[in-house]
Amino acid sequence: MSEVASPTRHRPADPPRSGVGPALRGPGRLERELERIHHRGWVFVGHESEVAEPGEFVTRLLGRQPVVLTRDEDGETRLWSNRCPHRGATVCNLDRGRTRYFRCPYHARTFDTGGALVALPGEEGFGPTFDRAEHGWRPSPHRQLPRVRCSEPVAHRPHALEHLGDACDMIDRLCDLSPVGEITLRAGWLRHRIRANWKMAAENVCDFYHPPITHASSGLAAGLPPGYFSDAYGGVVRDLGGGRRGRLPADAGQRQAPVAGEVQRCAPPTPGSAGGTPRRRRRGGPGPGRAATRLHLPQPVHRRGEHLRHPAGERGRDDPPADADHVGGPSRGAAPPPACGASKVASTGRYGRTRHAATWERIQLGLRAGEPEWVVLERGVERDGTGVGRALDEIAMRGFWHHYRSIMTDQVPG
Amino acid sequence: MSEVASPTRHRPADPPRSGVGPALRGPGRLERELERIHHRGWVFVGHESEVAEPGEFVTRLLGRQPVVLTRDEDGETRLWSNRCPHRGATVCNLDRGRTRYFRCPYHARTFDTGGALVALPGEEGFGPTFDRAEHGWRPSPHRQLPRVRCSEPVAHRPHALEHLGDACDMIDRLCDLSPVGEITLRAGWLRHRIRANWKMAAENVCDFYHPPITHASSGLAAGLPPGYFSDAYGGVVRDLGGGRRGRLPADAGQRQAPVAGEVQRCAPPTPGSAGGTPRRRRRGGPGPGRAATRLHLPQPVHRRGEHLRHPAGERGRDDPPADADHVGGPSRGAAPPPACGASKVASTGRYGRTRHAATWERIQLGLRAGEPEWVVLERGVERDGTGVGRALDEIAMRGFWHHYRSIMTDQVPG
Amino acid sequence: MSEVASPTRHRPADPPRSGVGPALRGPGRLERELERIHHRGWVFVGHESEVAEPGEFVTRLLGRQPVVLTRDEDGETRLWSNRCPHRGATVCNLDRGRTRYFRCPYHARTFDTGGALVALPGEEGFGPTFDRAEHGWRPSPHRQLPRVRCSEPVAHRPHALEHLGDACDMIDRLCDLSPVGEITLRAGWLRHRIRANWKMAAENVCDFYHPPITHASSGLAAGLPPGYFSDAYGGVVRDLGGGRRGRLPADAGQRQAPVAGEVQRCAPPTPGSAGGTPRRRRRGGPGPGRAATRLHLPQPVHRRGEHLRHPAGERGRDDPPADADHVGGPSRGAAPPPACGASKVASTGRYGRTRHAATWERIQLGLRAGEPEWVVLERGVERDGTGVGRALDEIAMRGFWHHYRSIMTDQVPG
Amino acid sequence: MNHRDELLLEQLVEQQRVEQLLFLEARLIDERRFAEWEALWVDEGVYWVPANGEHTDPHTDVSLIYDNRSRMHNRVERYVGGKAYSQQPPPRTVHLVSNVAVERPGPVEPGDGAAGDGAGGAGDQLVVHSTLQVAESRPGARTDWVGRVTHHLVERDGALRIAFKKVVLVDNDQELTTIDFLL
Amino acid sequence: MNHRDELLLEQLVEQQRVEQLLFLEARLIDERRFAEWEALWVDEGVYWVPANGEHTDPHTDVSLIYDNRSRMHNRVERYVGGKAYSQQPPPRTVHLVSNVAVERPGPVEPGDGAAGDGAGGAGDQLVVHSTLQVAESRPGARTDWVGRVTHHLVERDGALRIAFKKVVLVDNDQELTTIDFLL
Amino acid sequence: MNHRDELLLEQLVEQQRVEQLLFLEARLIDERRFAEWEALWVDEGVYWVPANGEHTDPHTDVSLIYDNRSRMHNRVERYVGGKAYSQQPPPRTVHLVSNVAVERPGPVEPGDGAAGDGAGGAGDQLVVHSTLQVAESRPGARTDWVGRVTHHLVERDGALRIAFKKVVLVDNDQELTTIDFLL
Ligand code: FES
Ligand code: FES
Ligand code: FES
Ligand SMILES: [Fe+3]
Ligand SMILES: [Fe+3]
Ligand SMILES: [Fe+3]
Repeated sequence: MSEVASPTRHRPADPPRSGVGPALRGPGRLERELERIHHRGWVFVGHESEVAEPGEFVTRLLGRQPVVLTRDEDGETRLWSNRCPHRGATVCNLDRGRTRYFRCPYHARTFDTGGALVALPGEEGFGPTFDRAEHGWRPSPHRQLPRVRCSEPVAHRPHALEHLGDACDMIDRLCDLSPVGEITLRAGWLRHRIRANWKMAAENVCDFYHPPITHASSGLAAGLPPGYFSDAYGGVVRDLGGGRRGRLPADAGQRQAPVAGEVQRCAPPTPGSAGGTPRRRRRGGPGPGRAATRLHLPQPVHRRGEHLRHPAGERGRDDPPADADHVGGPSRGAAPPPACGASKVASTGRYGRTRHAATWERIQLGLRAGEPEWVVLERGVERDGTGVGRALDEIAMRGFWHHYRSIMTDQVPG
Repeated sequence: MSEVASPTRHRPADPPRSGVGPALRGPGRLERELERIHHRGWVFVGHESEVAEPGEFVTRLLGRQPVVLTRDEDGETRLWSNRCPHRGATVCNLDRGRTRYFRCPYHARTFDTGGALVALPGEEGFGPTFDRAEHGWRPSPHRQLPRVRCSEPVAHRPHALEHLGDACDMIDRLCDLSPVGEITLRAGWLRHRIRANWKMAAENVCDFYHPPITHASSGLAAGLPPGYFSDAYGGVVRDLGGGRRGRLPADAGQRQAPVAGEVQRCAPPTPGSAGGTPRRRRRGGPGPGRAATRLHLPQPVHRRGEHLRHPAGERGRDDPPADADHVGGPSRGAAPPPACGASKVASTGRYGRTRHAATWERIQLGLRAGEPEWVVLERGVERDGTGVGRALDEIAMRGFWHHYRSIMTDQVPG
Repeated sequence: MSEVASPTRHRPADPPRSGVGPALRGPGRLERELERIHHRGWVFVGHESEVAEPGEFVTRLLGRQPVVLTRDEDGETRLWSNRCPHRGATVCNLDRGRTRYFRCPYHARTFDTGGALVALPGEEGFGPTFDRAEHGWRPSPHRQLPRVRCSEPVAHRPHALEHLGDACDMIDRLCDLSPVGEITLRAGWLRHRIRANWKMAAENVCDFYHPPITHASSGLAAGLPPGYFSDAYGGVVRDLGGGRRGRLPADAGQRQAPVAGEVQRCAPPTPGSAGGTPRRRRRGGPGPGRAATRLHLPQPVHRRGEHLRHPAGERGRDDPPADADHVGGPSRGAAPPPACGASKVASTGRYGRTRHAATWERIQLGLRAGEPEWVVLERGVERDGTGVGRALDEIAMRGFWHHYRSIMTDQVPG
Repeated sequence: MNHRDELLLEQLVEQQRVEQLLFLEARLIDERRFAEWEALWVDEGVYWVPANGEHTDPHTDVSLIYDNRSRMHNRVERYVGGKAYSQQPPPRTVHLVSNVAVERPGPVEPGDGAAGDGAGGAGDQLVVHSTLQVAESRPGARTDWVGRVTHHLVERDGALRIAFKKVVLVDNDQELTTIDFLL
Repeated sequence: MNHRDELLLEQLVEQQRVEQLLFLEARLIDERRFAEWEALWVDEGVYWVPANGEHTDPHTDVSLIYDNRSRMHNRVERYVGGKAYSQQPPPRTVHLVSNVAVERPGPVEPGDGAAGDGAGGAGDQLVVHSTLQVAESRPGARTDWVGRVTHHLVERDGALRIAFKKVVLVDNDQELTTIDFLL
Repeated sequence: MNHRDELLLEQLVEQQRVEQLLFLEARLIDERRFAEWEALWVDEGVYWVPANGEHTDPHTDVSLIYDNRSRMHNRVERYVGGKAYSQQPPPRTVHLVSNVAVERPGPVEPGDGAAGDGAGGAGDQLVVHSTLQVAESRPGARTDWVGRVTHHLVERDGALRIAFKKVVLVDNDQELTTIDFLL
């Protein structure tokens, strides 16, 4: 079986068997995924608040392509291929910082934030026809950062918005939580190494059958009512097509703030609450802490033997002016994340990360058995025709693999 | 040279050149070995004494297939694929233990020792036709554990016994050493990581040309007479066909106990013998210690670059009621191991492990040279026609590679 | 693009684009390089002074082929395949030493320094026709060490000298620096692990565009005048064809000693110079220390995932009788290295190593981007027709890739 | 024994108390005696494992761990609970403590976590620097975690207790595997 | 200096003796001075490296090492002998000892190897806990072994000597490469 | 307290001074306070990291590092300079020091670096043995370097200062990644 079987979404009598096993291994698969998804598709690269001032920069890796996100002197965000146009070295080798010029460490070609070649050694030796303008820093292929609410790699803006689909609405809701209508993401990132295929992380955020189990204790700790994740509580999961899914908890309408589906509360540490110094109290307050949101960006990076090691970038944020009281009360005051579609970005809390990593590594071990290749994802398959599943239905997982197969077999662009 | 050349066994004028080099590397070879030998052939999975009581379990890895060996409520040993039938996670993640239920850590599907699905979340959502009986734990493909003396993965019992061949007799001899006619293997396993191809360990136990060198010091320490391993001492090595070999030391008939060929003495630690406390003396006695037997199970697991890393399971045992005096005197009191045929299981002592690992790693380095591909295994080739070689003859190594080639070229089933 | 494009060397209007990216990765490339370059071409294996006395030996790895360089009882240097002709183990497992016999650790076959099989266990069992002379140690395939000034792997001496080309002259110059007309290399080697393709190290020594940057601080520390590496200072770089290049600093003619091009000063540690004890002063003297030369031998060894890890052997030497005053004064007293042609051997100092390694690893990261595949190496392309470039011209880098492509596409033998 | 040595001698006794406390803490973690570990802390204790370098502010930058006592309690509850209901071995650890140095009175040094986290060395606190290695073993993976540690210790009821602990991992700005144990 | 501190002071002297013995033992192993290492042991010494966890019985479960003095002697003989006859470099090691804690009188703690192995801490024995890292280098492979160690030390002829040593490797239940050196 | 213990007590004070000096040295390196690190050295100090085993001569065999003070200064200048002009993160390190043992008077032992390097332990020098681990982190790579260290310390102006330091890495005969930090 050389390709991933599509779940048969509308024939409940035929249990959907998704060929997940082969999708996790096999020669050449990662290369094709990199080409079709990570190098060609829309991938979140950074938020413009990360480079708020001219000259600020962050470096990222998109699949195998190193990039520099920076803001030029005119205040525009720019994305450069972090590959020297001369001999190919990575020009900028810091995670983030601020600079006026980027100087390649090999032969010292120097570029400004706008990508212009502003200095090079022995320029006279290149002859009279040498034109600096032809030797500037290359923009990262087909990616730019427009000023959408949540910064996003966009080549043709309509296309990107189409790609985001209903997620745009969620991004709007997130930003509306802020009095100034904008959010910032300057708190830094956590980077994880998980010894499992990168798609485990992506598929997991389409899996609403696991929260009652994996997240039971953190749900209780967060004050959620028992049974919160169950069908009976009344939430729904939607397959929005194109790899997107939505989830609406039953109590979504009862909250002060417009809380979107996949938001999980992840209270930041609140040492002050137990009796800190006045100074801490002033800064953090005695409450349960301010809300935080985290992005989760699974990416394949290295291949070692059988496994794909992928660093899932996870970023925390204190939404800037809003404090916990403002956004929704002590037990569930959360701001929606800029969930950027196509099952490549999802929100998740820190607690869950620990358990998820262990689970994904176990799936990697289990599916290496090879026999059988498929797994059974059948809950609620009889409801697939409506596009809306019950809280625990596996409708979104089926949608995930359906979309994955479409991309890998060229039925749709990534 | 894409395949392993067979040693020319009956033409002594033509030096047998075994193409060992290519058998240790090359793209796709490991995959084919896993398929034909480790996933399709008979592989020792555990001894039934390891799961003596209902609910006891051990987990193992057969090639790439994780399995759980357990004993059900009715007292039968069962072998389950440790791959959740739902989404593929490994269900049981402990080396051994005792339990009534196995609960998958991802979505909490729960199975009993008999494999029945006894609990799952949100069962009602699967529709009225959902039948737990169709969603139980899967038995490990084509493997079960009958109550042969030495537990063995067996699909069709006659076939398994045929596979074991003369080794059955050795297992009988081993068990006969025990007053109760049975042995137990509950002392735990030692697991080794050796940076060499897994076949180095398998071939080594067919190599009787090396003991006078590698085992000289431990042989002397064990009180063996000088020259014990030499031709002159009078032992023989047999190529029994089908990858099996037998070895009979010259003094086999002179012993009290029926000692089979490949048994090596491996005295367990005897701190008491040098003057321990009364309590220790009571438990271990002042003698050279009780006999122990060790199984050696080479298995390929991971591939990193050129090398195959394989954990060779090695298990020690104190045969239960027999003490050293009973089984054969101070210098050679050993119990035969349950050698389970097909050059995949062999006995070896702990002393030897250290030196063997170093040697196999050196062979891996030497054979990477690539030129020439073959090695010369010619000692006693003129005696191959009889099937019986002298003590140092390489007849069994030739038989090993002959059988390996048969399996890999489909001439015989693994 | 499946092969490396040749730089278009004579059409300055057409910027030369060298397909460096694909040359650093792709399935099977390393295997072909090993076959064509490291196993079939001329590779430096050791200097005969390393085995000055009969029985002295050093072990090396040429690509994947382990070898032993030793000196036999008649005083001749010999090169043996360090792969036992019996079962393939590496016979000698020390870096260096002195011995009369090499005894294989597996079955104790024993060879003398001349390769003769002088002992084996159970010889009588091999039958009456067994002839030790047919079972000796194998010479390393097509490699021997003649007594050229700089020891070199040579099969047909003319060919080897042809391969070295003008480098022979440089070796002569080096040796002429010694009062006795010979040098010794007995100070040991430093071995580096660099996470980059092995060709990064080889190409780098053809790159004279980087010294003003990478070596600026060490140049100043060594007392070189500012601008020493620049075009204006007047040096030239030559593409000598066949992968060889020459460099002549502007001040080459003004020195006492005949200093060849690629020599870099690398002062050895001089603790005495700052006021050591009388004893130290006697040994090392208060001056800037004696000159040292280092060979740099890039070699691929292991493959892990994307990267090639290669240990670049780097060897330091105190040229035996010459002291610093003799060879050229405090600021530039250096002895040329035995640079052995074909861009596989080059001199470099220790200071530079640190920065080079970091740079090569950055190139590896940058070129993984994949787009574009080529890099632009165009400086001085309009001067290529003359074969002589200015100090900073990239002529030798273009020559390097041109030669590499010739070897890999069978236009010339390695 | 001169005066300087006498001062050193007093420091020796203090050094011994501090070292043995740190060794005890290490041992309690390795033996999974979490209740006893919690008892080493004062109620207002703060346990901080920053991410992304040495100079971050836990209030504005993400941290790997930033716990008050109640969150510490929840954390170890999870460790114990996770073990109970499923066949999942907890990671095994060995904590190796070295370079224990008690900071002597003098100008407060920046960068010790004293500023910005509200746990700055008040007069009765001992500020202790040490280095830590945690050898972690889980099925199929051995990892060595290394970092520099700052403890603030206070005397309570005749015993030293922990008021603040900051662990700066040497690679806290890199991809890390899961930390589901106490550092 | 108050009474508690005086007691601590006595412990300091003892601590110093114990630490220096453990450091000496480490150094003798690293320098392959095996005869001197053996001389640190009492005749009835027991050297135990269990496998498969912390709670095994050397009489019923397999161990990685479980030696009396005679087996210890054979072991080091092999190390020296293996070096002599062939061109095989022995592994190089560095033993790093830390967290040295002398167990003070009080109820005997379980799990220290005191029970079941006949070497239980009689009245005149010092029970010492420490942590150990062994950095091992062999051609092409660097391995770090880490474990927790319990020594039982006795006074003989005015010097501390080793009566019992147990090394629990953090990964003793996992696949291990060859141990052909002293831990 | 008997006479032997009193001697030990004096050694304790010395041990404490020595340990704290070594810990300080480690900390200064880890915090990249290179000027302060240099100030720990006497002017004629020698810093030696041999290659290829333990028994080499720095005058006839290659070394990884063999610096006098002026070369030490150049070295740390490079570390600081390299950071300044380009976007290149310096490696982060944690130095873990253990097994600190002051060599007591007695016959000079061979192989301590006392012979052959001109820095042999004159009468007023303390010869100190220790073990060192350096955890190094750079983007994408964590490396643990382990070795045995010998310091020669001298009293200058009432403080201990470093006259000689030799670091024998356990794998100094193997392929090594770049050492662009102080060991
Ligand atoms: S590679 Fe960047 S300047 Fe040459
Ligand atoms: S994977 Fe086991 S219950 Fe879902
Ligand atoms: S492999 Fe060398 S003697 Fe057999
Ligand atoms: Fe989740
Ligand atoms: Fe053997
Ligand atoms: Fe250079």
